Amino acid sequence: MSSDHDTAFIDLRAITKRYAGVTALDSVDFTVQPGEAVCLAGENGSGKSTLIKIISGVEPATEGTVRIAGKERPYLNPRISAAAGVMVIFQDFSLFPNLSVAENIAFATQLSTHERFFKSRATREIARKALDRIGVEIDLDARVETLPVAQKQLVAICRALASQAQLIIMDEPTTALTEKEVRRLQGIIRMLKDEGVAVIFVSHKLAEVLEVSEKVVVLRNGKKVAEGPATDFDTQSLTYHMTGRDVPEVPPSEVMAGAETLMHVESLTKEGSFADISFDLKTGEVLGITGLLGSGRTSVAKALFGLVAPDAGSITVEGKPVPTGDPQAASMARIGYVPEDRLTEGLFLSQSILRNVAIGRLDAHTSGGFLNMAGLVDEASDWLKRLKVKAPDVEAPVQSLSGGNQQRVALARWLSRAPRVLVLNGPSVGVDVGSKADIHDIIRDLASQGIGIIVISDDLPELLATCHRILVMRDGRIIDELDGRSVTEDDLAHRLAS
Amino acid sequence: AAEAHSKNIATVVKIAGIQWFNRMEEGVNKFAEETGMNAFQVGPAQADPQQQVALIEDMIAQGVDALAVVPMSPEALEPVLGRAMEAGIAVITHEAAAQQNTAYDLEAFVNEDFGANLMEQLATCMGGEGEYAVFVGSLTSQTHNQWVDGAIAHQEANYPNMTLVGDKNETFDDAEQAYTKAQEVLRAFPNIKGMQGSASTDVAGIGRAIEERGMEDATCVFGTSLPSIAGQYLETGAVDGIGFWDPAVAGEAMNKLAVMVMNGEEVTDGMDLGLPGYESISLDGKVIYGQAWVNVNADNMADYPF
Amino acid sequence: MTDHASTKTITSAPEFRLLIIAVFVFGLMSVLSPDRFLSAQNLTSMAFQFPEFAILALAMTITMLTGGIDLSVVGVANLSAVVAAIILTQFADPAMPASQSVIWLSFAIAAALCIGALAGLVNGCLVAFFGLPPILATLGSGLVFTGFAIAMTGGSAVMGFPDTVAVIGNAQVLGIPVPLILFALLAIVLHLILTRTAFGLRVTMFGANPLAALYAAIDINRMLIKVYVIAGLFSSVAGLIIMSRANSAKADYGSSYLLLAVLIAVLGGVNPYGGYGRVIGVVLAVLSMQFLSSGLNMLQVSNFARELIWGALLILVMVINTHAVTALRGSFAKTPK
Amino acid sequence: MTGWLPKDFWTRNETLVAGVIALFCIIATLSDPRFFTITTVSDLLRASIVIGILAVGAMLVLVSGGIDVSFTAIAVFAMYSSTVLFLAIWPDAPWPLIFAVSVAFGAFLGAFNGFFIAFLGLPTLIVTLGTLSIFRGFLLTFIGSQRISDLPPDMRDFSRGVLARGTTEAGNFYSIPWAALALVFVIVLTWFILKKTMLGRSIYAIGGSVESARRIGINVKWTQFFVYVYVGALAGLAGIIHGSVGRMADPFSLVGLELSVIAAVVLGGARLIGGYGTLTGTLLGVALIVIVQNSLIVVGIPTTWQSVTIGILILLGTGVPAYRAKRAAARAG
Ligand SMILES: Nc1ncnc2c1ncn2[C@@H]1O[C@H](COP(=O)(O)OP(=O)(O)OP(=O)(O)O)[C@@H](O)[C@H]1O
Ligand SMILES: Nc1ncnc2c1ncn2[C@@H]1O[C@H](COP(=O)(O)OP(=O)(O)OP(=O)(O)O)[C@@H](O)[C@H]1O
Ligand SMILES: [Mg+2]
Ligand SMILES: [Mg+2]
Repeated sequence: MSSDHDTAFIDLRAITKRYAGVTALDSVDFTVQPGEAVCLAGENGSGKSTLIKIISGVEPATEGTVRIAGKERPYLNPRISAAAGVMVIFQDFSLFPNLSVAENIAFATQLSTHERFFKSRATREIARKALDRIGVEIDLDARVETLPVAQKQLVAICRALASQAQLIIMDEPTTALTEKEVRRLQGIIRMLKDEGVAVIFVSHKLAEVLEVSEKVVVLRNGKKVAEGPATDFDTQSLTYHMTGRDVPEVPPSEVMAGAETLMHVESLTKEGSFADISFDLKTGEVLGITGLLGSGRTSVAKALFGLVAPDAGSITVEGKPVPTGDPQAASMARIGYVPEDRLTEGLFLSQSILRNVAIGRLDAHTSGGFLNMAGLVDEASDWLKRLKVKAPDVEAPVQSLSGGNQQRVALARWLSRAPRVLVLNGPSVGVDVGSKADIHDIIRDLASQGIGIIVISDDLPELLATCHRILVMRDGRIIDELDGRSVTEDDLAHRLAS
Repeated sequence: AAEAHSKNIATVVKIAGIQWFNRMEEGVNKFAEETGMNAFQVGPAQADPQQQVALIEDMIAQGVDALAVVPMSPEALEPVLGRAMEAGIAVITHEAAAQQNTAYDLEAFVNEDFGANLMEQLATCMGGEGEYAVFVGSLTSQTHNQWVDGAIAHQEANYPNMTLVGDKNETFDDAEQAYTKAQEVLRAFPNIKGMQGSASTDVAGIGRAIEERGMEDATCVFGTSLPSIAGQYLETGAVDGIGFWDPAVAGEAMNKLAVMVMNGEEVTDGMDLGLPGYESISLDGKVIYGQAWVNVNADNMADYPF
Repeated sequence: MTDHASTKTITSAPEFRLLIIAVFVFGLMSVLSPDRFLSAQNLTSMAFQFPEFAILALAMTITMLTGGIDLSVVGVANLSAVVAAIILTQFADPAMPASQSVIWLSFAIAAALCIGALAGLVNGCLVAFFGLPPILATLGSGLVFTGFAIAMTGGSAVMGFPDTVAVIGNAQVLGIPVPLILFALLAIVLHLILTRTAFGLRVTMFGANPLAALYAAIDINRMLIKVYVIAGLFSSVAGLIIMSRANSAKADYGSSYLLLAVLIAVLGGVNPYGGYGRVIGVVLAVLSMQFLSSGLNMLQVSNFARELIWGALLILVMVINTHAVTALRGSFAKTPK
Repeated sequence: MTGWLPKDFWTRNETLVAGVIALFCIIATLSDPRFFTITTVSDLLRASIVIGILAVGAMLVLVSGGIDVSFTAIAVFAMYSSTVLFLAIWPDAPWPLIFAVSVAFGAFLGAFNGFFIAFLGLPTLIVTLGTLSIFRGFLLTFIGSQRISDLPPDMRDFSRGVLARGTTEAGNFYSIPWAALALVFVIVLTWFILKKTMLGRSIYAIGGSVESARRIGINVKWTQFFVYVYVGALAGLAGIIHGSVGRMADPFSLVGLELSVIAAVVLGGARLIGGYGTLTGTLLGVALIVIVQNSLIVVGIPTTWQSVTIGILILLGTGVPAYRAKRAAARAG
C-alpha cells in the first residue's frame, strides 16, 4: 500500500469536499500510477466529477492532501495542475465556441508554456499533430460552434492530447461518439498507456470501461466503495457496487396485435440533412432510430417536433396532418420531445422543479385568466411521485438534482401533457446505471399504455432493451429496418458500421 | 420687520453648476447678504423639466415663502407653480413670458428685440448681403426660437439681399454638436458669410470650425454666449460678437420682485428696480421687460469676467 | 420545518434587504429633518413625484425578466402624450363644459394607450421576428418614437387642455394622489400577471433559459410581443401622468427617467439577464430612491451628490446580494439521494 | 471565383455595413455633388477620432463578454480632473504630460470597474451603470461643474497642430489634426494585443466561455481586470483629446453617448453575448454612424426628422444581420 503511494503520479489522501450542505466526497483515497488506466465508476452525483475537479485544481478540497508527481500541492489551480502534466477532457467539453478548431486545441498547450505572444503557424502545427494522432480530419479554421457535437468532443480530446500530459482525465468522453469513434478512442488510450501516460476514464458505458482500464474505483454517495483490478469486475458486479443492488434488464414485450397506426411520416426531406424519411409508428410501439455521427438522426427527431423545418414531406398523427416546422403545432398534435442536452435545451436549471414540470400544462390549469396554483402543484407532485423523482422539495431549483433525476423531470413535463407520440433523444445520456434501468422501465410502461415512442440513441443495449423496431440511418437516409426483439447487439453494431 | 428677516426665498434654476447659473447665484447671494433674508439657489443635476418639477415640489413641501424660478420648460411648470401660489407662495419667473401661474415674469428684454439686435450686428458685419445660417440649442426651446425668429424677421424687413440657408440647426446645447453642425453647414453652403447662435455653446463650436478653416475674416459670427465660453474665439476673430444679459442682475431682480410681492407692493410701468438694465421697466400684463442686454466683442470682453 | 424554512426564505430574499434599506433611509431622513420630512405636505409631495418614473421602472422590469430591456419607454411615453395632447387641443376647448371635455379626455386616453400598445408591438416584432438584441431594437425605436413626437409638434410643447385633464396627475381621491393610485394599480396588476398567470410564469422561465423555452413548445414570439406591448402600455400611462402634471406634452419631457428606471429595476433585484425579479422589490427600490432624493433636497445636498449616492447604493446592494448568494448557495443544493 | 476573399465574406456584418456606407455616399452625392470631396472626408475623420477611440474600448469589453456603459463618464472625469489639476498646479505643463495624467486617471477609474467585476464577480451592466452615476456625481459634486475654456495653453496648441492642412485646386479645404494619430495608435496597439498576444486571445476565449477559460488555466480575473483598466485608459485618452480639440473642458459633455457608441460597435458585428468583434467592423460601424449624423443636412433631411432617420438606421443596421442570423439558425435547425 505505502509503496503504491510512493510511486503514484496522483496521490490523494482522505479527500473530503463539502459544498455548503452537501458532502460530495467523503474521505476518499485515490492513486494513479504512471501509465496506468484507471476507471472511475459511480452513479450520477456519486462525486466523480468533483474528484476530477480537485485533481485539476478547478475546486479546492475541503480536507485532505493532494500530491501530484510526488509533490504536495496545498494550493492548486488549473494552471499549476496543467503545468504538472494533468489534462482534462471535461464532461461539457469546455471549448470556446467562437474560436477556431486550431486555437481550441492549442490554447492550453500555449498557456502551459507561458507563451506571451500568439503565433498562428505554431498553433496550427500543434493542432494538426493532435488531429493526426487520432486520425481525424477536421477543418482547422472552422469555428467550433459550427461543428456537430461529436466533432466538438473530438476537439476536446485533441486538446488534451496536444500537450505533454502525464495524465489525461476523460470525464465521460464518449457520450457523443458512435461505436467507431469509441473504438478509436480506446486505441488512443492504449497508445497513451504505452507512452507512459496515465489515464483516468469516467463513463457510464460499463463494457467500454472494463475494456480499457486496469484498475476500477467505484464511488457511491461520495465514498469509495470498491477498488481493484479491472479483471475482478464484470458489468454485473460493477453495477452492483455502483447501485448497491442488482439491475436486470428485461426485453420489451410484444406490441399489441392489431395496434393501429398512430403516426405516419411520409418522404420527409431536408436538403443537406436527411432525405426521403418515411415510417409508421403504431400505438404502444417503441421505435428506435440509430445511426453514426452525422447520419441525420437528430435532425429527423427535431423535424418530428417542428424544431427543424423540412423542405418536403408530411407528418400525420391519428390521420390528421401536423403542420411541419412549428413546435407549437407539434405539441398541439400531442407530440412530445425530450431533447438530447437536458442542461441547455431541456431544463430551466435555476427554476424550481415544480415549474419545470408545470410549464407544459399551464393552459390546462388556467381559469378566468388566472392559474389554479393548487391544482398545478398537485398534478406536478403526482407526476414526480410516479416517476420516482428523488427531490427533497418541489420548490428547489432543478439544478440541485442529479442527472438521472433531472431527466425524469424533463420526462414528467411531457408525460403530464398526455402525449400520443413521445420522441426521446438520447433518453439516458449521462444517466447512471440505476436510473437508466428505471427510465427503460418507464419507457416500456408508457408503451404498454398505448403511447407511441421514438427512441433516438446509439446506445445499442438501450435500443435492444426498449425497442420493438429499429431504423438505421446513414447519410440522411433510412438504410435498414430491424426487428428489435430478434436482432442481436453484434448484428446491430455490424449494420451500423458497414 | 421681524418677518422680513425670516423669509425663505428659493431660486430654482434650470440646471445646477454651470457658469450662467453660478453667476446668477452670485446675484442671489448678494441679495441675501444685503437684505439678511434666507435667499438661496437650487437646481437639478440634469436638464430635464420633470426634475425641476420634482425640485419645486420639494421646495413647496419644505415651506419656502417665495420661489424665483427660471423654468426649463414653462408649460411643464404651470401645475406645480399653480400649487405653489395656492399655498400662498410668492412666485416670480424669469425667461418665461407666457407663464400663467406667476405673480410676475421678469424678462431682461423682449426676446424678438434681442434677436434683432444680434441680427443688426450680423448684417452690419456682412455688409447687408450674403447667405447666413441660424443655430438653436434645441428646437424645443422657446426663447432660442424667439431670438432666431426675431432675427429672421429683422433681416427680412431690413436686409433683402441677405438669405437664410437651411433649417434652424439644432445643437443640443453642446459645443461638439455645434462644431459638427457648423462644419456641415460650411460644406453644404460654401458661400456662407454669417452665422448666428443661440445656446451659449453655439458660437464656441462655430468659432472652432471657422478657425480650423482659417475663415475668421471671411465670415461673421454672432450669438448669445458668455465671455468665459466665447472669449478665446473673440480674441482670434472667429467669433465677432456676443450678446447676453447678466444673470447676476437678473437673479437679484427676481428676488427683489419676490419681496415686493410678499410685501404687497405694486409694480408699475416705467418703474426703476434700482439695478442696471432695469432702470425703466415696461410692464405688459404680468411680464416685466428690461433693456438689460449687453453686447460684447474683443474690445470690451475684459469688463465681464464670467 | 416548513415554518422555519419560510421565515428563512423571507429574510434571505433580496427584497427583504431592500425593505431594510427603505426603512433605514426613511428613518434617517426623519431624524435628520423631523418636522419637514415627516410633514403631511412632504409625504403627499413625494407621492405625487415618484409614480411617473416608477411606472416606467415597472415597464422596464417586465422586459428585463425576459433578459431584454426597453430603452424606448420615455420615447413611448412622450409620443403617446403628444398624441393625446394634440387630440385634446384640437377638439376639446379649454372653455368646454366638463361633461363634454371628459368625453374627449377618454378619447385622448384611449388614443395614447393605443399608441403605447402599437409602439410595444413594434418593439416586440423587432425582438421576436427579426431577432434584434432588445437593447439595440429599443434604442433605435426609442429614437424613432421621440423623432415622431418632435416631427408632430415641431419640437415645441402642446398645451391648452380643459381642466379635467389635471385630474390624472394632480387630483387626490380620499387624500391619496391619483398618480399614486394608478401606480399601485399597475404594480398589483403586474404582480398578478407575473405570479398568477401562465403568461407570467412563461416570461420568467423564458428569461431563465430561452432555448429550453423553445423546446418546451412555448410560443415565444407571441410571449415576447405581449411583454413589449405591456411595457408600451405602461409607458403610455406614465406619459399621460407626465402630461397631466406638466399640463402640456413635449418630445423631451422626462429624458432623465430612462437611466433612472433601469437603475430602479436593477436595484429592485430584477436580474437584467432575465429569470428573476419581483414587483415588490421594484416598489421598495422606488421608495428608497424617493425618500433619499426628497430628503437630500431638504438638507440642500447638491443634486449631483444624489446621483453619486444612487450609484453607490446600487453597487452596495449588489455586493451584499452577491455575497449573500454565495453564502447561501449550499442551502438550495440539498442532497438528492 | 472569389478565392481571395474570406469564405464568409458576403455574409459578414462588415460587408453589409460597408455596403450601406457606399449606398449612403452615392445617395448623398447624387443629391449634392459637393458631398464627395476631400473636405467631407477630412471633416468626418475629425469627427470620428473621439468616438473611434471610445468604440475600440467598447468593442474590447463586448468581446470579453461584458458591457460597459460607464466609459463616457470615465472620459469626462479624466479629462476634466486632469485639466483642473494642471490649471491649479502647472498651467504651462506640456500636453503629453497632461495627456498621460488623463490616461492614468482613466485607467484608475477603469480599475474600479475591474475590481467589482473581476474580483467581486458582479454583473458588468449593473456595475458600470452604478459607476456611471458615481463617477459623474463625484465629478460634478467634488471637482467642478463649470465649463472651462481657459485650458492650459499647451492643450490649445495641441488642438491647433495639424498633420496636413490646405485647400485643393478645386477649392476644397481639408485638415487632419494630430489627434488622428492617436486613433491610429489606439487601433494598432489594440490590433496587436488582440491578434498577436495570448492576452488578447484570452479576452476572446473568456468571451466565448468563462468557465472553459477558467478550466484550461486562463487567469480570468486578471484578464477581465486588464480589459476594464485598458478601456478606462482609452476613455481617458479620448476624453482629453475631446477636451483639447474642442478647447473646452465641459463636465456635461460625452455622457449620454455611450449607447450610441455601443450601437456603432454592434453595427460592426460585435455581439452582446461576447466573443465576437473585430476592429474593422468597429471602425466601419463608427464611420456609418458618423457619416449619417453629419450628412443629414446635405441629403436634405429636415432637422425635425433627423432623430427618426438615425433611429431607423440603427434598426436597419442591426436588424438585417440579426434577421439573417435568425434565418440561418432556423435553416440549420
Ligand atoms: N457547485 C456545487 N455546489 C453544490 N453542490 C454540488 C456542486 N457541484 C456538485 N455538487 C454536488 O456534489 C455531488 C457530486 O457531484 P458530481 O458532479 O461530482 O457527480 P458525478 O459523479 O460527476 O455525476 P454525473 O455522473 O451526473 O456527472 C452531487 O450531489 C452534486 O449535486
Ligand atoms: N443546413 C444544413 N446544411 C448543410 N449541412 C447540414 C445542414 N444541417 C445539417 N447538415 C449536415 O447534415 C448531417 C446530418 O446532421 P445531424 O445533426 O442530423 O446528424 P446526427 O446524426 O443527428 O448527429 P448526432 O450524431 O449529433 O446525433 C451532418 O453532416 C450535418 O453537418
Ligand atoms: Mg460528472
Ligand atoms: Mg469673422
